[in-house]
Amino acid sequence: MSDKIGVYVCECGPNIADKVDIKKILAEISALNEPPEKIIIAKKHKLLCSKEGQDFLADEITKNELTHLVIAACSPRDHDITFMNVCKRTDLNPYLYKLVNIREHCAWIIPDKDEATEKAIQYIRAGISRVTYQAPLTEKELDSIPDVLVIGAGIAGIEASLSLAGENRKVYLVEKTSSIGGKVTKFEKILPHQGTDLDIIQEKIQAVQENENIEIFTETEVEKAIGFFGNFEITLKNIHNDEQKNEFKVGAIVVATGFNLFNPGKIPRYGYGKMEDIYTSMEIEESNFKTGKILLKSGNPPKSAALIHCVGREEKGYCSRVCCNYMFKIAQYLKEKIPTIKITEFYQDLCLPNKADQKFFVDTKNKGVDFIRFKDIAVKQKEKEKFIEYTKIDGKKEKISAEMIILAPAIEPADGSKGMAELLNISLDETGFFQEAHQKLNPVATSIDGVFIVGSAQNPKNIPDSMMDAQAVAGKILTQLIPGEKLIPEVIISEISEAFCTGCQTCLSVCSYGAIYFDEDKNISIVNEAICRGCGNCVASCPSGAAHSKHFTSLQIYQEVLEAIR
Amino acid sequence: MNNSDILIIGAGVAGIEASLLLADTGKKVYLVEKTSLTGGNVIKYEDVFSNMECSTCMIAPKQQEVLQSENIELLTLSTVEKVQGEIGDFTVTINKKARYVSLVDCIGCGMCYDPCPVSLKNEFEQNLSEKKAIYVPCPGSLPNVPAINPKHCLQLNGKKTCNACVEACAFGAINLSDKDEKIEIKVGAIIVASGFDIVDPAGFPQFGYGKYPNVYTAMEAERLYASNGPTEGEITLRKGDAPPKSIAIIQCVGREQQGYCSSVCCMYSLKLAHYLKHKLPEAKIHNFHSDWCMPGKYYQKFHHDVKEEGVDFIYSPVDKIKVDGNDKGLSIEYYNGKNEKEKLSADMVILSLAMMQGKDTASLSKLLGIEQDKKGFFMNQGIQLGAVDTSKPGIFLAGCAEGPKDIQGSITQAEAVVGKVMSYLS
Amino acid sequence: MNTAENESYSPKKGAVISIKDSINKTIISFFKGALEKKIFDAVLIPVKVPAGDSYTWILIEDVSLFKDAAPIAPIMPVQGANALSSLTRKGKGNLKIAAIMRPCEIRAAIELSKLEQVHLENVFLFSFDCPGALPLSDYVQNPPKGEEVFESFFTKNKWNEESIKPICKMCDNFSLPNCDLHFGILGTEKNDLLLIPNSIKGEGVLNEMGIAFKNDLSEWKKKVDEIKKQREKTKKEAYHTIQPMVEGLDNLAQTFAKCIGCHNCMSVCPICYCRQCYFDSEVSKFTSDNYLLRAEKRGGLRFPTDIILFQSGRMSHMSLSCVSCGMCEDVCPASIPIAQIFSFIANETQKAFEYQPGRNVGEPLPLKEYKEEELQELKKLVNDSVGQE
Amino acid sequence: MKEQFTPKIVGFLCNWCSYAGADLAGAAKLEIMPSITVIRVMCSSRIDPNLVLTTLLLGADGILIAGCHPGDCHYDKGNYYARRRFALLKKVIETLKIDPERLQLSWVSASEGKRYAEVVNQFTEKIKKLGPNPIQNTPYL
Repeated sequence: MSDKIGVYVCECGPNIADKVDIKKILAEISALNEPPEKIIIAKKHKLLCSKEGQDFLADEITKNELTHLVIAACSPRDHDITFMNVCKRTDLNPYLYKLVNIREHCAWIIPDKDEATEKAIQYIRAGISRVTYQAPLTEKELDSIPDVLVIGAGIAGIEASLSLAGENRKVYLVEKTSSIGGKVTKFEKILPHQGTDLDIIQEKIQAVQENENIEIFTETEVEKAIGFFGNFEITLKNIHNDEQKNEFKVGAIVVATGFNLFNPGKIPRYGYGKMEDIYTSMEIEESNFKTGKILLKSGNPPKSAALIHCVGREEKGYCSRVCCNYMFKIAQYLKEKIPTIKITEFYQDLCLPNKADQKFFVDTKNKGVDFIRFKDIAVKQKEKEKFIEYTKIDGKKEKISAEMIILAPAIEPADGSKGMAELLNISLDETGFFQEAHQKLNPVATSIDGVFIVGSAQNPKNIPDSMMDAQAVAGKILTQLIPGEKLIPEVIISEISEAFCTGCQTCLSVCSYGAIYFDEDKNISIVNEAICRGCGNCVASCPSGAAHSKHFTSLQIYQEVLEAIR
Repeated sequence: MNNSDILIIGAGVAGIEASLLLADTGKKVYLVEKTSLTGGNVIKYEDVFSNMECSTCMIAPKQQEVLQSENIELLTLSTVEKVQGEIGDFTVTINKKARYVSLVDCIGCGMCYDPCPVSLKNEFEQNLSEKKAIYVPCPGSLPNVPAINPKHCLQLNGKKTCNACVEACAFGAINLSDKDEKIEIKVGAIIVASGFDIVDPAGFPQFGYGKYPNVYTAMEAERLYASNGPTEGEITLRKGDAPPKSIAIIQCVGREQQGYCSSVCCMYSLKLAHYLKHKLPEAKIHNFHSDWCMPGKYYQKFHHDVKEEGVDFIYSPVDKIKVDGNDKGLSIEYYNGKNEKEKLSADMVILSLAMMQGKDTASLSKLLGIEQDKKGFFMNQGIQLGAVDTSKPGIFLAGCAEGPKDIQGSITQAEAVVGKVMSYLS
Repeated sequence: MNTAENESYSPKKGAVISIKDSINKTIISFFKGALEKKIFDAVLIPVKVPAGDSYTWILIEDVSLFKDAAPIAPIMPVQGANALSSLTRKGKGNLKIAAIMRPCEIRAAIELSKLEQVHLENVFLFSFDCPGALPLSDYVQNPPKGEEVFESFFTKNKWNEESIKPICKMCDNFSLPNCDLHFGILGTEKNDLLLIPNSIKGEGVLNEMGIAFKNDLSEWKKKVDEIKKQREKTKKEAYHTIQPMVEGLDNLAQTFAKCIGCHNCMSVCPICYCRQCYFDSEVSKFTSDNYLLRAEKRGGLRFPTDIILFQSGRMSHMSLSCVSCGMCEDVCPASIPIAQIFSFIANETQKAFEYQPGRNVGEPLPLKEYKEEELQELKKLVNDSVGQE
Repeated sequence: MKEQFTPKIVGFLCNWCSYAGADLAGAAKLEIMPSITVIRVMCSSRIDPNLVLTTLLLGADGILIAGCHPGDCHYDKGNYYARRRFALLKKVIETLKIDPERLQLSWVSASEGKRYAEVVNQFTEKIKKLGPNPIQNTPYL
């Protein structure tokens, strides 16, 4: 069959018409007509993107039975989709059309009309050459499973489970410990209100247990997770019994594995583990929660307490964000229980990112808590007495004694994060937390579509922010994974030729999305169409040319090159 | 009957994110924006902290998607005027101001700008450059369609008969008899993503803003650096021919008065310092700070890197800093860590001002029937009900309308709102 | 995991065995012993072909086949890495294999393992102080003469730099590659053969064989360094000769004018592991109209076309991993000093990426990774002329 | 006549940043020399050495690859790989001394219309000084 190529030049009002000689363009392009193999129809129109222009094009395509369409007009960033939609109204496959940008690349930037005209002709010739090498492409549809696996039953995992289950999604909630609720259940009061919000947490824990859509697996870990967004195959394993396994399929995975506390014993100058009555914030929370009391080892209430912030901040290389606030909370616990106690908080910077935080700080200060900004700090002991030796911001060295010392250790990624990352093929960043898909625009997603991260698994977070993350993940999953609806992956993607692939796996190592997998049996790499985004990095990495970019094949690009240097 | 259409107020990054996610599910979204363009404040930045990614490159694809989405009806130059009803059944009246340029017919070629005889200050550019009465705020604005300022257009304000732009337009896209419209829509839920404003530097005369031309707000500095900004990225002074040789950045301006930390200023101040070091490697850059608020896991490293670049960090309480000036330059009086008074001269001073609620928050809260908190932002319901819920069911919050936050926080909140809306409307 | 990954291993002492009959025979009896002790299941080793006029790789399980084996063969008709790739490409398998190869072959095998074409997990790599190989074309013309010449390297204990391949003359990487066990020939007492362990795995083999470590390696190192210095000098001189042959389009065109386009160089190259070369594929072929247009512009067009494209393309594809084994030059029917040319190019590209092919299994291929902040040298190459990065 | 020489430059531009930057230059009506022919690709990492070498050896006077600034890649890290591949290719061409100046990699963001114009115009000037690609006169290639 012969090619019948329609070439339509848009005047774009005066934008193109005044700057290039359209008549000359049409004449030269028409001269490329080589019937019967290549029939070229060249016409102009005053504004192809207008409704009337679109109708004109659709009519031309049908009337002339065009096999290919070239439009010489504006940037594809403006109207590629417009003209693809015109093609979709006709029988012409939208990937057999090419938009040539003679406005931004000729008319608007080349003042000399003859030069601009020549350039436009060159671009259009390239477009004609290329379009005949283009191949029809079609959208595919993939079945998806709306169910979700949530890993970690702390507050973020619980909130995510509830949000999803509330929308009739089946949720598998996996927890490696024997109970659900996470660390939050050990707090007496919750920031920022210092209120009775604990009840809310307890209600949520209960709601999770009662929800018919949520299946809870405690003392369980994920053994295997293979697949892609909409279709992951999961195997769970009981921690105490290797034989006890569960297998099921989900469409998405939410990682809510929480955090650990930095061990202050790693920094000897804090005396933790060596001197009596030095506690981490979590230890104070727990004992306060259990006994309702904060006492020295001697059984007496402390007369003085020093609260030291930023323990491990420098070592970890980041600020843990929540410590300032919870240290104020602990100071308030102490003041409530022991009104006469003298409290000094040693801090480096006050990190008060939420709008209510500063007031909480002022309230704490007004309750008689001293705040000292330090440069250096160490805990010393002389006989039975403990001292805080510190250098102030002005360089002065001072010391005070304290009966009880409470440390705010940095928040660390949870144990097993590395293993989890490997299991799910997602990355950890330089701080060891899970790396988000995009720091700004996609913070709850990961580089693997369908695998999400929430709460302190991503970044140290307080409870409201962790819950917000969980709701955000619900927002993403509920809008992207809809029961009964198919997933439509990208059309412009890579493919790897089985005949040419040597199995060197270079493409696997450069793919940002884990979209290529290695088929051990065939000994070749294969692109997962559901995941590939079509950047073409694998194509350039493949020395043998086994990988191709659909719609951006080397042959197609060469056609443009050849005309460019004709 | 439950209506599942959604109204989103504000086409900044939070509004855009929520619109796109909801539109993806086939829901109809009305995206109401009071300015003539989408992108909010984010598009004003050259780069975003701390990865220093080009802001336009990051956000423009999303803006394009909004324009191309069949399910999103973008109403620019529009404000909400009346809201009646309740969750699942709101009736909203929108005041859509005349743009005078058709979003359908205009192709964005810009032929109409030059002929316009009126020049006025460009607020988008922080008044650092001028625009015509028919304008797009900056190159690359989306939608790439100008609007006419009826107060200044000679024809529209009746000062003179002028038809210059209409004549210049080859597409018949300009219609000077365009009228403001009242549009009534019915929606099931409303998302308020109306953003923030910056406190007025005039409230802090000690820093000399407005008195000394070379005192800038951080947003002005941001636009000075922007490659699509008023100087195409050249750091020039309002007064003086040479680029500044020494620059002082003063953080926490307005923190005490507002009663909260805006959580992003440390980072954007560091970003500004990094920008300036980059463009003016020889310039001395001093950063006056108090507490470093760096709640993101990558932020402290950025702080460290900027320090390594040679930026001079000075710990100094902001309430004791004063800026004086004369013809030769500016002088900053401050107290150092030892509480000793010191002086430092600079060619340029940049004020990192606190964020505050959007100027229309009070009026919006009234007509939506939702509460403001003590700081003036819209009040959320805390963790009992959620940080995206307002005091009124069916009306939700996203982004800086709820409180100061960075882009990441705004996006997360927008996604969380979508989750809530999906469940409320099902 | 292969012990060649053991980066920190550096040999301090070697074992010594007495040479009986010849070095080759001594190495063979070592392998025989190891096979009998079931330390390995098979040995991949060069064996003289029945006609006696060449060598080939045989995977020996039956010890009687060692009769014609020559661990250190005078020629290198097939790159050992290619043999190893054929054997292990589809997986490590369950056999424990010993392979004895020249250092350049080991390096190629390590490169191929990074490209998943060789699986070293169950392979014990043996190497030796390589005196170089005779040019294939010289040898096949008179095999007995070749044998005699090569034999004299060992009997007279003097390597003959004249008769070996040009690429071998300039090889300064002839000893102790990243193998498990290395046979030291240089700097030893007349009848001694050194066994130098180069990994925990190699050390284990010696222990299993019950051979004690007693040589401090100082004499061996001294001799290696001495030859190395000589070779470095030769290499520098060779580069000096090669440089003008490839610098500038005219010289390059002239050098490759006699290329017959057979692509032998690519077929025998161990690093050219592609199933089909990109430059032989349809994508790199053009229409007759295009060729005609090119001929019109240039006044003429040579066929086969795109010889320089092929060679420069290969340089960009494989020069980072080029081990300078010289296979390409050995098989070039047009006698283009292709191996020396590639060595010259590879020297530059490898320097730019601070990469040495075959140095270590754990060292990633430069094009499989990146750094956000790259080396200054790279920045210079990127040469972003306007403004900042 | 040397003044009349308009170099034939092939510009491979990534869709998300550099192509957008070029659009912005167009919208701002910045004057750009008619030397460049732009070829849009999704990411600078799509450009493989074969493509560049072929383009050069077919006779392009200059080749410009433009992508997002490091760290800004729409596909996360494509431009880092592009940079490495380019550096390698450039090193080969440099060693062969076949006018390495004819190859350039530049970062142009979506907001850098002016920079795009500068990059193209400066590159064009550079190529003008170099003259036409001598490959065009050599049948023996």
